[in-house]
Amino acid sequence: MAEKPVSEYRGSIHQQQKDLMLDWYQRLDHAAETGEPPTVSMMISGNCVELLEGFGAIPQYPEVNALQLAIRHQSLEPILAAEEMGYAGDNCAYVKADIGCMLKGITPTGGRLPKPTLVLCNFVGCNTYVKWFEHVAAFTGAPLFVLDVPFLRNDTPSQADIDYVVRQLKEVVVKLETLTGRKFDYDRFRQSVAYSSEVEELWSQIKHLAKNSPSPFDAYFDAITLMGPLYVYRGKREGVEFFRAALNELQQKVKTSEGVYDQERFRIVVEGPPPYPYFRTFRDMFASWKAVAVASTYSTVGGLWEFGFRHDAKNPFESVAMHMLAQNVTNRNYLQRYDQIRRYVQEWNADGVIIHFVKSCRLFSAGQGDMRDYFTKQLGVPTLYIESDLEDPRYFAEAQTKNRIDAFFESLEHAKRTAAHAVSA
Amino acid sequence: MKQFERTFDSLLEGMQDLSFASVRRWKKQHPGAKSVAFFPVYAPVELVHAAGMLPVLLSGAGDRLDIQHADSRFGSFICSIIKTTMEMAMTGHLEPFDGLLFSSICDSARNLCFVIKRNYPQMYVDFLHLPHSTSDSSVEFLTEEYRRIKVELERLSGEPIQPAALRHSIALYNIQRSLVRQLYELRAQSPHLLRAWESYVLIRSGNFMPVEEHIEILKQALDYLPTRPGKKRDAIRVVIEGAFCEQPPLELIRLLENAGCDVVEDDLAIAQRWFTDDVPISGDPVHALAESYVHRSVYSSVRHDFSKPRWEGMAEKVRSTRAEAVIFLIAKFCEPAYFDFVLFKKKVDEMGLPHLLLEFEEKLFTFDRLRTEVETFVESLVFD
Amino acid sequence: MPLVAGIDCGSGFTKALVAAQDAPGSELRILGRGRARSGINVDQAAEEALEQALAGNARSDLNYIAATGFGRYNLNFRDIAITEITTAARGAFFLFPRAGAVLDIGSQTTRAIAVKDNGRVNTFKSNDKCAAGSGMFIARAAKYLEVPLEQVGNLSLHAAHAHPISSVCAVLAESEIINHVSSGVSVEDILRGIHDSLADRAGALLKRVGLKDELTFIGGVAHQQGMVRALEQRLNVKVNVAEDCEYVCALGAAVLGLRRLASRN
Amino acid sequence: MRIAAGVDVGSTQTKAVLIGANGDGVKVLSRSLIDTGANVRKAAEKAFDECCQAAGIAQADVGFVVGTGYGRYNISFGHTQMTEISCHARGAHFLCPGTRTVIDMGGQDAKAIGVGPSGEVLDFVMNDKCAAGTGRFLANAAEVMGLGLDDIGPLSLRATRPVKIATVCTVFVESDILSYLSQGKKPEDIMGGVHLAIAKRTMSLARRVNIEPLVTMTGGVARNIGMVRALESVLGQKIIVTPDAQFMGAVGAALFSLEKLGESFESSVWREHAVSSGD
Repeated sequence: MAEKPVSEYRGSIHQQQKDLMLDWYQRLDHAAETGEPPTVSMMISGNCVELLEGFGAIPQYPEVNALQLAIRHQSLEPILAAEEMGYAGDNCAYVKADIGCMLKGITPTGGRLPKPTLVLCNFVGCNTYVKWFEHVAAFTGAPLFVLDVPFLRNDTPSQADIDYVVRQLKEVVVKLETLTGRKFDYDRFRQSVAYSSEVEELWSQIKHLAKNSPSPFDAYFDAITLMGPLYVYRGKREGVEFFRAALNELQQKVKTSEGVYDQERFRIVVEGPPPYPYFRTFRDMFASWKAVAVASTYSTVGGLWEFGFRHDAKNPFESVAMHMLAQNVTNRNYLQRYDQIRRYVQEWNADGVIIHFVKSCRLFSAGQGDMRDYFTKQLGVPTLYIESDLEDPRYFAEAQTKNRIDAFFESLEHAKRTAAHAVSA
Repeated sequence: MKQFERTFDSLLEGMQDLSFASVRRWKKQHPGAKSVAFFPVYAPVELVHAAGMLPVLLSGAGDRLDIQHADSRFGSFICSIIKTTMEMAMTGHLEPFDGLLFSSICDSARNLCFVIKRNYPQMYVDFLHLPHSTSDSSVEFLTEEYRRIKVELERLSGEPIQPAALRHSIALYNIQRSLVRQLYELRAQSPHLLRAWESYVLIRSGNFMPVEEHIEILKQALDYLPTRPGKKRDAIRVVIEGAFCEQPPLELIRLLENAGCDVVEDDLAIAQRWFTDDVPISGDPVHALAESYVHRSVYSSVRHDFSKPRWEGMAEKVRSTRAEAVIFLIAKFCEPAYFDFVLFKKKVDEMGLPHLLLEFEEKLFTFDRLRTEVETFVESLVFD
Repeated sequence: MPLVAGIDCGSGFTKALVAAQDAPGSELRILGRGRARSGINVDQAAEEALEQALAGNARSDLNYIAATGFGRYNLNFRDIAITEITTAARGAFFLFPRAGAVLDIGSQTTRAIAVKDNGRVNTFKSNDKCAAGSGMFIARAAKYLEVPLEQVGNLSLHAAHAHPISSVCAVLAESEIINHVSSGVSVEDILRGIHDSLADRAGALLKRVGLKDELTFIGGVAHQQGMVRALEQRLNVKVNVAEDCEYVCALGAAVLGLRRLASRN
Repeated sequence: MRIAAGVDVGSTQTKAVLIGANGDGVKVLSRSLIDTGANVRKAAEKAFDECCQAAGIAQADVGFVVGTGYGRYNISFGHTQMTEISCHARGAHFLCPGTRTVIDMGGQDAKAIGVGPSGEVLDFVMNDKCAAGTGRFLANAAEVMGLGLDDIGPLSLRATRPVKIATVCTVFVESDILSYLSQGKKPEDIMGGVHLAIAKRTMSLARRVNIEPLVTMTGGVARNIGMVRALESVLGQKIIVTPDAQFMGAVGAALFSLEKLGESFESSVWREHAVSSGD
């Protein structure tokens, strides 16, 4: 096992990202005080942030609050608070942390969070969200709108699916007009959709840079850091500027072939959310093997763009509907996820797949044993399956996890050597 | 009518038969006819029936199947019914079925749908998106969704589903559901005439037999039961809440009664009484089914109508049956039930109703822990 | 003068307590206690424990026998069987009427009971699967750490800084302890960590049933000062421990037995 | 003769093995086994020391030491570390030539390892967040029954009507066992049920890897004949258990040490592999 290399991104965009997110939290804090601008609680998956632009409203993402809390090692207290009021050990810890914070008045940054103008449950795939947002509405008294997005039963949505979502998006517009007292600005909405398609093009190019060896960034750990602006600023000029800067910086690294590690030893694809309470510890376990993630499914929760989809300013409502229905990992069916990972392995040239089962999220995790079966037995791709949680620190067993990860890379290493030996002999 | 007593045992036998002999028998009697199974909770069985096929509602494997393969596909923290259903598939128990339908009840069930689809390509496996909202566009959407399923079912059976046939099926299931509603009224009125486990067996047996047969059995039951000997007993009237998908062991329901509870309402095998009223037979039958689902379904943790909170539905149940307590019977790892528990508990506390939370798995062999908790609950209500 | 016996048929020991009520309505007076290994034959163990508890009184003078505990139904000469949760609440209330909650940490299960002002059970919650932690867990840790069980309580009092156990599953928690040991954490710190985490878990149960400023702690683990202090510090409540805390359920059974007897005549 | 050592610091027991290699092959020179206890560092040193004494070899003459097991980073005198997954595969491949699957039940992990023709790990799966199937699970069950760990295996074989165990949650199994005892069920039937439940649960997980013959069982639990039989009945095939089953991790570690000493792919170890995997 090699000495431990630096396991963090070296560059300027991470700082820019921090500033952008801080600015967002400050605007939320301002909204909490003045009621302006209006805010809408949404879930990250298949969010329709462009629609909010039409009202000059800004999004609140309970998941972002929850994960920020976990990264800062502050998630257990609110989780316990929620369990005291009756939430079960088996309930999603994101929800418990979020509700717990609400009860205890905790926020990740210490700033205030406004009572949302509307709780918009843009439920895509995750049934838990329906409950979560219902509870948020019940505890905050904020109005709730459930945008029922049909799950992708087949490979593409039917016209009925698209019409259904478009109809509901327009119902949301009407609802927001009454709640905010503002007229929906269609042009601003369309402009926002246009920005989104630009951001998506840039983000997609960034994702494809990871095909280089060495990869200029870690498409799991680093991608997660870049996701914040993707959800909050996607429909804005700031978003376009940020991702243009990101693309430039990473392209430079490719030119000088600067990788995440001085020497890239393994290329992996990661499935599943990270254990945020042990984010750094977890990353170090891969860093010690100089294993870099070249792609990840989790970074496509907000949207799947590396395979070509873009929002379309010519059909803003339809393209927003299309994005919610078919272009984010959570509303796509399970077998489509198998295929997404298969493409990553083959087109991004990876040595193996890491499946991280998280207790909280059955959307991600239920059936990952079968996924593993598909990759190891049908495709012959080495696959590691490990378990913990994305929010609850009580389910991360450091020694066990490290042991499994070390064993996995030992076997990859051995396979490489055996192969080399076979050639030399 | 005395011989009706023996019916319970035969129904129980059928209920516990994992070889689905009744389904095989039916298929033998109807050469070439097919059978379609549904994963809980609700299913538009009328569509299958109208296509001349036998709809069967799966309810896990109870304690009659050991998990020897399914853990390799589904990891920790996944409920038992997901694993036993996967195990049934992996051990050939689902062989009598030509199709398997899932619906949007929870994330685990949905993923199971696609896992089975991958492993058993020869089988028709489909996923039905039941709306989580109750706007008019939801009705419109569900109508379209049912039409989509209808086309698939027609492809499976090889026969088009005629509107008349569908109306006939709807009429039959209307009768079945109204008989089940009567059964529940009788039980709520005089629990000493019909024990909870008996009524459970009576309605759940409808899951795997032709609706025509089930209607006959229900009629006989309703004729006989009022004449049944039995004396009122000193017991606490309770409502069971939360066991709408994975089903608790029969022994657990008996245990509740032996500990001094009269179960006057429950959500066991809820699909058999899904609609609060008949499905209209006039007009477009597909639209009628969709419209009934969106506007006239019973409340359930897996169906969302934000204009009528589910906990109000529970409160209404309690009032109408004059229940004295609520027992939350929740399957291990059942996320929908556990989320609802928080808001339901808030409601029962407001109503000043005593409640007890019991966690179960479909497979249990020793009941001492649970018995102690139930008896304590009863003791806390009877001892002064 | 009515004579009643409460017999707690636990999985390890059978405990008997005999009490009398000198005059109607007057306080119940404890005459004696006795215990015997439960073994296979509950009746036999009960007779043995009862013999000691009668403290000279004639077996035939007993007016009522209330059985409680795990083996209550295996006691054939009982007049009534009551669960150990109900009797724990009654017994604790008899000893410490101001305590609104009872914490029972036995070898298998941990239970929190909220008690109404007349000693009735209000609500209760047991530790559930994947979140277990009980006397047996401490016993095993002690065994692994090569510390005699009776010293566990004291050792944890002398911890420099507690080393928390985060895992909720008892078995994985044992692995965690082993990994702490491998990374050179002191035995005292680990034991204190165990007590703290058990206290936190008990606290979570107690808060779910409703915890006020005073609780009564029963069960085998109540003998460990380290555990008592962990509870007091982390839950910041007054913790009562009866000197004969293993007899609390038998006492509660006697109390309720007396009530049934009264209501019968 | 080149001498190499492997030390396997497990959660409950620490094992050390010395092997020697000369022109005509590789053989195990000595083994030692002690309880890990609370001081892992000491345990490792003691095991290594006893092992050297048993072989009559000075510690200084041991060319290389590989540590494995959970305590592997506490081996002060170890030169490098490998996980026990790699070591069990290598050890089983060496001692039971032709091994394609290793089932290892240790103190805190249960694993199934797919082994390649040259002793490499092809795939592996370990018990998930649920600790069912681990050695400690059995130890706890034995404790509740008031039985010794060595007695439960043979006892379970005498079961005529094994009880049904629903959950494999250690904590709940304990209350299941108590319930059955109070129902007057026979100890052998209870233990039979427990062994069967664990075997089913373990295999249900183990099927994530391709389970191909030969199947070799390693780890402390391999001494439990009841568990071996239960696994065989669930698996429907023979399971190989050597007297060295417990030492498999240490043996594998020692073989890696030997490799580090230059006895690499060309070494007699590998020639021996070539022969053994041929038949």
